[in-house]
Amino acid sequence: MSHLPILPILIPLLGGALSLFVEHRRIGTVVQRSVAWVFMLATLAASILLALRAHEGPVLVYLLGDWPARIGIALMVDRLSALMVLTTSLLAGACLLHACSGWDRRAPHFHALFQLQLMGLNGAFLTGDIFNLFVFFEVMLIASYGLLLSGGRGVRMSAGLHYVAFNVAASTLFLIALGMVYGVFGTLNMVEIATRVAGIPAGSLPLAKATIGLLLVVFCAKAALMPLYLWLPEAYTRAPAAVAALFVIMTKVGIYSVLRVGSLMLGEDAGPLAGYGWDWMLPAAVAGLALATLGVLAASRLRVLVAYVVLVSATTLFIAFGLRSAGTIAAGLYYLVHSTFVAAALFLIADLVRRGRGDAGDVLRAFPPAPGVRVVAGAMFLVGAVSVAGLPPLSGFIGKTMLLQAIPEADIRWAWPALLGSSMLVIVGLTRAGTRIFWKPVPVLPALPDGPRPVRGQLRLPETIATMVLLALGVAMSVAPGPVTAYTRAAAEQLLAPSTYIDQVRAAMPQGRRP
Amino acid sequence: MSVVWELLLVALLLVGSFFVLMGGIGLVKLSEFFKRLHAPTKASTLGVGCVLTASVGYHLFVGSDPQPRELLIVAFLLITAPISAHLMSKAALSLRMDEWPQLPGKSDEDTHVPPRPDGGDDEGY
Amino acid sequence: MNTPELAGIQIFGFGLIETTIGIAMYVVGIAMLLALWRLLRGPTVPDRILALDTLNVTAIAELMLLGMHLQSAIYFEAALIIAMLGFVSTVVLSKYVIRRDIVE
Amino acid sequence: MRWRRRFLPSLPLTLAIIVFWLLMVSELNAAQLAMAALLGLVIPLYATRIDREFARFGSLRPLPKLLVVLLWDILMSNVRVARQVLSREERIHSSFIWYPLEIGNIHGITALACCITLTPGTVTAALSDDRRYLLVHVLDLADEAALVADIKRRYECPLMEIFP
Amino acid sequence: MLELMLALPFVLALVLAILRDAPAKAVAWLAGLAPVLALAVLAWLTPAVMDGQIPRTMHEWLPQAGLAFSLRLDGLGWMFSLMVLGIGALVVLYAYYYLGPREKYRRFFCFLLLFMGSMLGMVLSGNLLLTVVFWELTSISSFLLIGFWFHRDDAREGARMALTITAAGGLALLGGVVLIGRVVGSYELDAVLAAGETIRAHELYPWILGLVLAGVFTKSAQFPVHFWLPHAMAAPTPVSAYLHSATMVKAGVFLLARLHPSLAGTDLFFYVVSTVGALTLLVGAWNAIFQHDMKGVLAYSTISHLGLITLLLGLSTPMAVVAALFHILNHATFKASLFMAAGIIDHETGTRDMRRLGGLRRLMPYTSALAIIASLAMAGIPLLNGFLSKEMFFAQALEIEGHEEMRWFVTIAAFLFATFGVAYSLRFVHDTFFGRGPRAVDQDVHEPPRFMQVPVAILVVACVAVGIAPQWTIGPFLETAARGVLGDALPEYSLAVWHGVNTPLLMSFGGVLCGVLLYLGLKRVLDLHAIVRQSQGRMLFHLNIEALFRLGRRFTHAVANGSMQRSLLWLVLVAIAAGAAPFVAAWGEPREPVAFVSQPMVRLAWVLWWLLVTCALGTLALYRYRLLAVLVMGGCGLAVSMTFVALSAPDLALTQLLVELVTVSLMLLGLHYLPKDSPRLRSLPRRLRDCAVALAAGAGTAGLAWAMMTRPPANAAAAEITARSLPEAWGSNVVNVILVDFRGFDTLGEITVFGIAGLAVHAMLRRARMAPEKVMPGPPIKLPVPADLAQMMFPLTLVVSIFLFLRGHNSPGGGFIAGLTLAVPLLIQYVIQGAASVETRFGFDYIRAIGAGLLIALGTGAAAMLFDRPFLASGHYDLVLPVLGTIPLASAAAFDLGVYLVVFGSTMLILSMMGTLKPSKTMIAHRGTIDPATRSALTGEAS
Amino acid sequence: MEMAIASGIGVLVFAGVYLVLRARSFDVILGLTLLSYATNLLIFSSGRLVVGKPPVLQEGMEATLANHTDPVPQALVLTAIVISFAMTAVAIVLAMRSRADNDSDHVDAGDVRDGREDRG
Ligand code: NA
Ligand code: NA
Repeated sequence: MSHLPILPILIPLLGGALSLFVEHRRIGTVVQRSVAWVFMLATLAASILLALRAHEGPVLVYLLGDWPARIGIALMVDRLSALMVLTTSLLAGACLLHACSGWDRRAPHFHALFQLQLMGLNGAFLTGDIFNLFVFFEVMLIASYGLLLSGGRGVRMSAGLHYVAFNVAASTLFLIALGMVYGVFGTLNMVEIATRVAGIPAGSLPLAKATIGLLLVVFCAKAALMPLYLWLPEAYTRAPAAVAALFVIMTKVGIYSVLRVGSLMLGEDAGPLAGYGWDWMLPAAVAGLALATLGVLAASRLRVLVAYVVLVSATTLFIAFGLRSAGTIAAGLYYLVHSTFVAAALFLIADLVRRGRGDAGDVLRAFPPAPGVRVVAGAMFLVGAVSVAGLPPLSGFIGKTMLLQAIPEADIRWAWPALLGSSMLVIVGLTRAGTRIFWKPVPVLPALPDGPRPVRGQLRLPETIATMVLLALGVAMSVAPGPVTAYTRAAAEQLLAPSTYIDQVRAAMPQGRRP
Repeated sequence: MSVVWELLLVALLLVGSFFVLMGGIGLVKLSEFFKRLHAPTKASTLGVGCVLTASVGYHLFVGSDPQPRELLIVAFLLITAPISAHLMSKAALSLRMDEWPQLPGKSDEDTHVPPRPDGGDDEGY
Repeated sequence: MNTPELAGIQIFGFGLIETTIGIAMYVVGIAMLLALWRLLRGPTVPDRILALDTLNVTAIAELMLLGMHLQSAIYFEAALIIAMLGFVSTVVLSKYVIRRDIVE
Repeated sequence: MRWRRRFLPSLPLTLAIIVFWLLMVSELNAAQLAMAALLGLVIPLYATRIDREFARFGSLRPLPKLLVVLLWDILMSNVRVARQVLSREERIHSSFIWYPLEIGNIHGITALACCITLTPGTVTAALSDDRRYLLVHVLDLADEAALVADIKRRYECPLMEIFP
Repeated sequence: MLELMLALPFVLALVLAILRDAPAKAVAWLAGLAPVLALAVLAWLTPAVMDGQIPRTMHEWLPQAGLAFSLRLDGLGWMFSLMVLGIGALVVLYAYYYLGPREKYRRFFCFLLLFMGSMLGMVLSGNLLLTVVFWELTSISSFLLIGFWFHRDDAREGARMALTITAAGGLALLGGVVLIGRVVGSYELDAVLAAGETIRAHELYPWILGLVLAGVFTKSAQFPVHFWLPHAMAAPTPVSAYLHSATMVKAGVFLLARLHPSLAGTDLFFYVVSTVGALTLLVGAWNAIFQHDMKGVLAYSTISHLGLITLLLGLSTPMAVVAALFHILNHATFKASLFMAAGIIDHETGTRDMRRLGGLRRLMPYTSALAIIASLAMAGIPLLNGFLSKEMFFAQALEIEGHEEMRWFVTIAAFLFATFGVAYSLRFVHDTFFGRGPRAVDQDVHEPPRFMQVPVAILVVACVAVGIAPQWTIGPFLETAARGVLGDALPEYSLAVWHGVNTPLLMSFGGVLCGVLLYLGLKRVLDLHAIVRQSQGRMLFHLNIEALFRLGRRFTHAVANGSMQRSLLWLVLVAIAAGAAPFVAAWGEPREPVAFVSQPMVRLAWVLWWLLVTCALGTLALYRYRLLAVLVMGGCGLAVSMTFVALSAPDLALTQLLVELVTVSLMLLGLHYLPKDSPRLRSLPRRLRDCAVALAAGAGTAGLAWAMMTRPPANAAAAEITARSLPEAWGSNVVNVILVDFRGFDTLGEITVFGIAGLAVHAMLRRARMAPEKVMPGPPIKLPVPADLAQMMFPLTLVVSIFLFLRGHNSPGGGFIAGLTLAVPLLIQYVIQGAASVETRFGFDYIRAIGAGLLIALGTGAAAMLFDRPFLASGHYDLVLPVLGTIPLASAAAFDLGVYLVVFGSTMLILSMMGTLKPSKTMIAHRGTIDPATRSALTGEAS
Repeated sequence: MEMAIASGIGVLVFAGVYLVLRARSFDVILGLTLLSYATNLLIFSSGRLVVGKPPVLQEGMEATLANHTDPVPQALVLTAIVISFAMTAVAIVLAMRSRADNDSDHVDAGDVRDGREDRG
């Protein structure tokens, strides 16, 4: 039998566990990094294979413990899951490369935490059991706490506290919702829930709605949908660069979950629950888009700006998915992948700027980056900004165009102004940031007699390559968007036909047991 | 025979719960910590001991668990309860909640300041 | 296994032993609430520690009574652990009061 | 002797573990006996790392009597405490006394502390640093000297035999 | 071939970007190669285009979105390509001389070629989406070019302004194009051009038109967004010469011409486009008179001429379109030459301020001559090209049919255009080349290098040639271009200098006369040099942008103020809303009676209820005194555990108890480093609000829980699990079987979480030094009596732990509970003996324990894969030994061993890290020691 | 019984939420702990309340839900307890670090928006 679906979870787990054994100073960085890379590349290879397999069409079902899905835990891989896993692996590769320029030595347990974070992310995308989803959410979150806080101090701690407390509260809510799910539906397998949703008696309808509503609230909180996004900017901007870049995918986990739950439990076949909650999601997304865009304008630091850009893309995705047509979802998925890479690259660039400018950090004020940094970072920033603002010819434009094209006639009236207007203002914000950071000359300050010279970091090769890799992924997506869009289109169609998905999963039989 | 057993169990239970209640009442009623300390450490221990013993007998007869495992708990409680009390009074002493007599054989050099729980002599540590 | 039977004495139509267990549960329950009162009331920290300790001990009794009531031995482990942990928590809390630093 | 100390650091402990295990599992068969023996051998090796003196008994002869006395005293003291609890509080004259120790073995002191706390209206509150005095809180103190003598006779002397 | 032509600028731009340390000359040569070679390609294609063929090429890019890389070279595209490449080549030549020795040649030419390529791509594009792509690329590359001297404030501002406005227009255009695609069903230009009727008849037409025009007008600097153009003059002059004469600003009118067949022909189009064009024309021309900067004059003049072109395209008659195209060409030639001339003057004198110039005629005769001729062309003086297209404009203005008021308006506008044009040209010529001067110029002024004049000369020659012999010189080209727009509707027209005396001619002469008079009059009446005109557009833009940023800041700081309390409050509120909404919505609907039998209260339930509720509320009441709150919360934990026991969940109770103890220990460890109590919150409204929110949350959760519990259960899966637990998973403690088998994957994740928690805590505390809040004086305390007891307990607790572990599969217990139970005696040792003593004696490597545990669990799960079963498939084997009997071996036990190790390792790691913190060296000043005499017995703290 | 459990959950949530909305890190942690009690009870009660039928199979007693309570929620609660505990541990340590590094145990300590990290 094929163990492919579980490999993206097990490989990083193994990598993380082994990393703990090579951490000692005597063993040296080379070995640590080698271990990390072996497992990273293996995960990447598994993700690629998985994506190829998933693209063949049928849902891959992996019955853990050889129990039927209704009583055990099953992994279910459709195109969407595989796409998310692949995106994660690609992103993680770049982040690891960036971290290998030095951060991994300063943050205790970095490699273990990184691999386990990867495990959590992949697990969340692959699992077909809603409680198992919670578990992987937690793996991912606690690893992210570790990554955020390891090697940190000062304000990062208080930002971390905010992040941790909010997520713990959200997880508590998740647990309440899960309790309700089990109490109402008597199962935790998402497909089984989907089949029971339609048959829910009228008297229990409000309860079922409340249950799923709470689930959606949790996912929206993780995805930073309005008004539950307030935790995001600080956490992301205080994280070390490689970690912040990896965090970009974390909001996507929330979005993925909304999409999955929406497809299975609130889809066409969900009877009285079909479409429940989506009506609220669109206004929230538009309002969130507006606020995120204003945040881009308001940002006083480059990393805050990028964090808000992440929010802009997340809310844009909610608009795309909220419209629930194959076209918008396909466009949204393309946009999701693109925005992940580009926003991550922008975080890395912001960090480069911050380091390159020494004490000035990434404040949007004139301050000279170290020579070399200005040119390289400036060029990369230009590419990233063009891409993220949705300007041609890069991936953002393609994503946004496909989205504009796919938005149904009836929704154009509000969706277009929202999307185009936000693009416009993001351009304004990015332009200002870029000109201030890379163009504005330094005001001549009176020289301090014995003051400390600003320590300005230099370019480091792995960092630059990592950033370029991410940007190149975005560029590749715009040069040859065909395969990606074909894939996302197929994924969207698969998502909108939950009944085939459900049938395929229910047809999966244990190998060595009675079904 | 079984009537005797049953009556014995009933007695054990009644005595046990009575002592447990005494512990509770003492805890509430007495006026200061060191007095209160007496009630639960003794009464509850004995009370719980009785209940546990009754439980052993009861399960033995009902057949649901014919082993005297509860005795382990009794032994455990009998050993730990005094030590707990010891520690709690130490805590109370450290908060200067009461005056206690001068340690015999020590000089009066610290008459106004009550001695530390261990006599104020650090060498014994 | 052949186990001896209890006599099954009846009082006012109820089993004597059953009734006694019930009464004991109420009595021990009252003791628990008294300890609870002390826990909330204080006034001093050691009083509260003492109350918590007493709560633990009475909880063991209550659990064993419940085990008798339900004729189940499944409560043994819980009682054992409560006994063990009650002691440990008393140690930890007292140490905190004495030194503030529970691990020196 | 050295061999024994190395592989069987504390026989009482080993025995205690075996009994404890068998009581816990509530089964008596070859497998459980083997398991108990295994634990009884292995755990002390590990536990001795705490590096304190392990129980070495002098004579166990006074033990049964001590236990009976103790049980009786526990019962009596409980009745007394119950009475005092139920009576008016003004009649209770509580006080601290320093109890002079003769026993030096720490296990003995611990056991004595247990005994004192479990019995007539007394609670040990502290041990002096030189381990020569126990601070005892007496719920209703009538005669300090009598109390000290009582404790000494009933508990400390037998304990000194058990833990020399 | 088209691909090659288009690729040339991009490829050479890339080459330039890669080249390092190349000399300026080589860079310029390489840059010049692009337009020259591309021109060669264009020349090669020209015969075909002249023949009326349309060379095409098409590559798929994103067929799903209708985006294709399709290029086509029709007449219009040809004309614009010629302009882009021809003037581009001249600009490269000019720029080589213009740029100073210290300038970044490489970057300049790289950007210039990028722009050239984008512009070329736009005019060649055969797919509207591709047009948008190149359109925005011109915006981006022009942004880089305008901001080339980015150290200057005006350059940065001009660049940002240009980008903001043109990119906004680009987004609008994108919208318009997508709408066109919806209406037509294709973005291919051929299809769109053929579908004019459909588009105009469609209900979306006004939207399409509005969005496309928004793009066109912003790009071509039409009123009222014209103001970005003068500010773009902060660019180096070659850039201005290129962007603002022939290319960038022409992109808008190009698109208008391009989509003319599809969009034009309605009243809406006519009115909107002509009105905007006419207004722009007037505003630009009038403002041009009052500029003192040479480039300022040229910029406003450009606005005015762009207005003219727009107006002509708005009039929409075939002849007007021809005139528009003709004027595009003419304007490109004279304006490019004028910009270059202005650049030369700036280069030589160091200023472009006409108030400081004058008399250059004598110092720079050649340049002056060229500039004067070009200016006259700009003014529309006969025998120069500007005159011809202006005449055509007048004729068209007079021939407007059916819209009487528009005819008057346009005619007057045309006349004013001529008048103002003459006036500002006159001022430009007079102030610069005549009179006294140059004033206040301290440079030695002379002619520029010869080759710097060459481009100007070529362009001026073109002006003159076209002006004298239009039919020979420009005729065929214009016709080709016009056919590209009009197709078969090409009108009969004659390009001649002399059409006889007619109204347009009279208007021309009148215009010239009035212009001269106006200039002289203004000069007499006003002190032209003293007038300083602020750009209102700039101010407005500035104000608006600033307002926008302010709005953003205000909103963001008001909403996302970084407050964690607010984050959490929103979470709670949204959750309450989500939970309550369905019930509120279903309020009044008939409820089915719930068939439900309530469970009777357990005997001790009332005690537990009181315990739970009172302790919860007690924690709340005492929360400010943290130690007390922790104590009271212990009661809560006990109540919850006992509830679990009472309700048939012994495993849960054990776990809860153990976790409770460790949590309390952690809290106490933490309290050592945290303030002893919380300050009182003064704001009563805030407290009431929080109280109300908390009440709603509590009531809501209680209601949900109650509603859920009173439904009949749907537990088929649970029944199946219970039934299959023993025969297939060989365990009778079903909860444990679920944990290690049915849902073992959850457990794997759970121990991963637990392990990571240990690692995270270790990472956070490893090097941390912290000052305890308060310390008790004196050395560490030893507790001989409890220590002795703990020592005796230690081995016995180990036995309990092993017991719980081994029995877990069949009775309450299991790896997790056992792991914590193992940690408890060690915790006691830590507390009583101190961390150092324990760790030197045991020397655990807790981190490796976590790793080993994870590996064991993982390995157990993966072992199934060797047998070709899925991960975590369990195995079972009864080992029969001679004396001991049957010993059951289950893979689940191995898995549980992993759990055991991780739990133990992680718990101890956390406790050990928290217990062995070193005091801070620097922060100790903030903290103090507790005077034992002042401790309060009520809280245990210094009072 | 259901009413008792539901009201208990409600009170725990009430106290927990109120504490979670406080401004000091330790109070928030207390609140989260109370909330985790509530969630544990709620998940547990999703298997409905059954007295005296623990899901431990015994000989002679058929393995059905008539004889045993629903085991699944119990397993879920176990996982939930463990995870909440891990989170609490991290939160406590984080509160300590934040207090030590930012000189305040306010949850928004360290002037988060324009922190010293940037002022240099
Ligand atoms: Na278990
Ligand atoms: Na410590």
